[in-house]
Amino acid sequence: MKAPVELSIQSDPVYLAGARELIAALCRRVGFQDEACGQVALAVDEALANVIRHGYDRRTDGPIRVLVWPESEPGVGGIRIVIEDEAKQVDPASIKSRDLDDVRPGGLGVYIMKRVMDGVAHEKREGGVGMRLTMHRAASSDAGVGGSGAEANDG
Amino acid sequence: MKAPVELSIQSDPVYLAGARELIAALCRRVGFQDEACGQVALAVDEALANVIRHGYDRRTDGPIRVLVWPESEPGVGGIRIVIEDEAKQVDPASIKSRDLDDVRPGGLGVYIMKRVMDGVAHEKREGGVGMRLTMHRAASSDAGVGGSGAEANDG
Amino acid sequence: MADSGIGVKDETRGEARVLSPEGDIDLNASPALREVVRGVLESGGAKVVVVDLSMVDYMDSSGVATLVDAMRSARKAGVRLWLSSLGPQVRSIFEIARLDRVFDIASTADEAIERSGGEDG
Amino acid sequence: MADSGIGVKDETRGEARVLSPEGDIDLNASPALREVVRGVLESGGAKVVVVDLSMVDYMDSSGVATLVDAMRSARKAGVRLWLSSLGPQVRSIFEIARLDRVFDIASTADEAIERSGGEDG
Ligand SMILES: Nc1ncnc2c1ncn2[C@@H]1O[C@H](COP(=O)(O)OP(=O)(O)O)[C@@H](O)[C@H]1O
Ligand SMILES: Nc1ncnc2c1ncn2[C@@H]1O[C@H](COP(=O)(O)OP(=O)(O)O)[C@@H](O)[C@H]1O
Repeated sequence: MKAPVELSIQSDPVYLAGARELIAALCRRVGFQDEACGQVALAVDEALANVIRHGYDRRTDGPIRVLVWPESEPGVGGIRIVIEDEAKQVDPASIKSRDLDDVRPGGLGVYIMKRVMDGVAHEKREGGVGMRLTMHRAASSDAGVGGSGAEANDG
Repeated sequence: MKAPVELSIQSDPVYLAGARELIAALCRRVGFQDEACGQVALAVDEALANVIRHGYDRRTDGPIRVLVWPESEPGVGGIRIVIEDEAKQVDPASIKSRDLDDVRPGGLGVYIMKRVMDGVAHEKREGGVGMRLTMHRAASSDAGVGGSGAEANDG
Repeated sequence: MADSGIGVKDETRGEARVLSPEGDIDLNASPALREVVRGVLESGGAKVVVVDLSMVDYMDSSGVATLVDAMRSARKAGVRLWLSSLGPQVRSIFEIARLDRVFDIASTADEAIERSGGEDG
Repeated sequence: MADSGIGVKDETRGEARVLSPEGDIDLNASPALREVVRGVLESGGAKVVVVDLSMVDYMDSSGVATLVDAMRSARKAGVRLWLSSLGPQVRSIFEIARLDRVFDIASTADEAIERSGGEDG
């Protein structure tokens, strides 16, 4: 099904703020609380930043598409977001968060995405070029709630 | 030149808030003050509302594209916005604001767009279907400043 | 997606009715606001109705049109309609539309009620 | 488009330096913040540096990484680095990253300075 909302940007970090605000506004319409809207916007920001840094190696003219399915029908409320690029392909298994006990700059983006979304999956796009990231969160989700969640490896 | 930012939405008013927030965030990056960002977002909201009401007669599944060229290079700072639909074509001359002395609901959208933007032009798209609206505002513009501007026909 | 985009708080203060919409009043939310205002005007009773806009950060021309409509219906029904607590964006769209002098506008809902003599009756 | 996306206010209070970035600290703004912090640490002088985040409504992991970097450089330079005045979104990303206990965090810049003994020292 064609996405009811689709944003195409160049891989330039100046456009991240616009993408965040769009996503947060769509989440509000779907009935997410403000905090959850901010978290989903953060997940999209992290995903786009990774495409810019790792996919396009900071080239600012690569295409990125953000497809959004906001769903506010009772029972199936939530948001589904797909991010597609035309950057180099990597093994999806290599895209993973680091151990949080190792305090170093970086290595947080994927952890944050997994923490605040109900599902996060990277895959290679068909045709040999580009990656696709699919994320979703239910309006009823308790992902990202509280200071330390299930995924935080407290041992 | 391909637009660095492109938003495609269905002609459903639930998506207006997302479009406004995206535009306002892009305006901020271009160096517009908060008030000006809000005004450009308002102009886009009015333009999209007109496409939904007049172009698509409130059908909610018509495609609308918003193309944005934010420019923050010194001297040419500003934003250019093109809105394209696949709705019915009308004579661009018929798209005009009413006399403000006639207090009635409606007839304000086009007036607001002209008041807060430096340029507003409707045209028929090539191929017999759909309209195109082109608007721009310079970062240095004083459009929309103050309570009553040049376009207000005080007689 | 289907979401009216707006909630409207409805209070009675003395002989006045205070309606406080919450959220952006755009083409998405205007129909719901229109229904609520119409319902209140048709139900009779209140001689003074205040639309308190303190929780409205954004309004477009469809919101303005809804309020112009409300003002006309109120006049026909012999009800005094006030707007109160306009934030900067809302005030600016009324100014752009040059409707800031057409409406009765108060700083707060209570000021509107006081100026209507609504609490004394 | 080219826009660093951030301005950084730079004040000296006693022996402390207070840096107040203003705006979202995302991948667009982080490089500029990194430069400013590096400059201050390399210039020497201040024994206490406070990064006051009261005007930062949003931070992503690139901002967090910039501050982790700053903390390490500060330690090497023998400077005490504080963060102060974290808003809710900023606090929450530090919590998610479990870095809220790694940094010295104060409610206000002045509290940070006081706790460092910077104004007497
Ligand atoms: N879009 C992407 N394309 C290619 N590799 C990626 C992408 N996103 C993440 N990665 C890989 O996953 C790792 C973890 O990413 P992340 O958690 O965001 O931390 P960081 O980017 O700071 O290393 C990255 O170091 C990178 O190797
Ligand atoms: N996108 C559009 N397609 C067709 N007609 C339009 C469009 N936008 C505006 N118009 C025409 O221009 C008129 C003025 O529009 P506007 O100032 O927004 O006031 P209103 O929509 O309330 O009538 C409309 O009544 C309509 O006839």
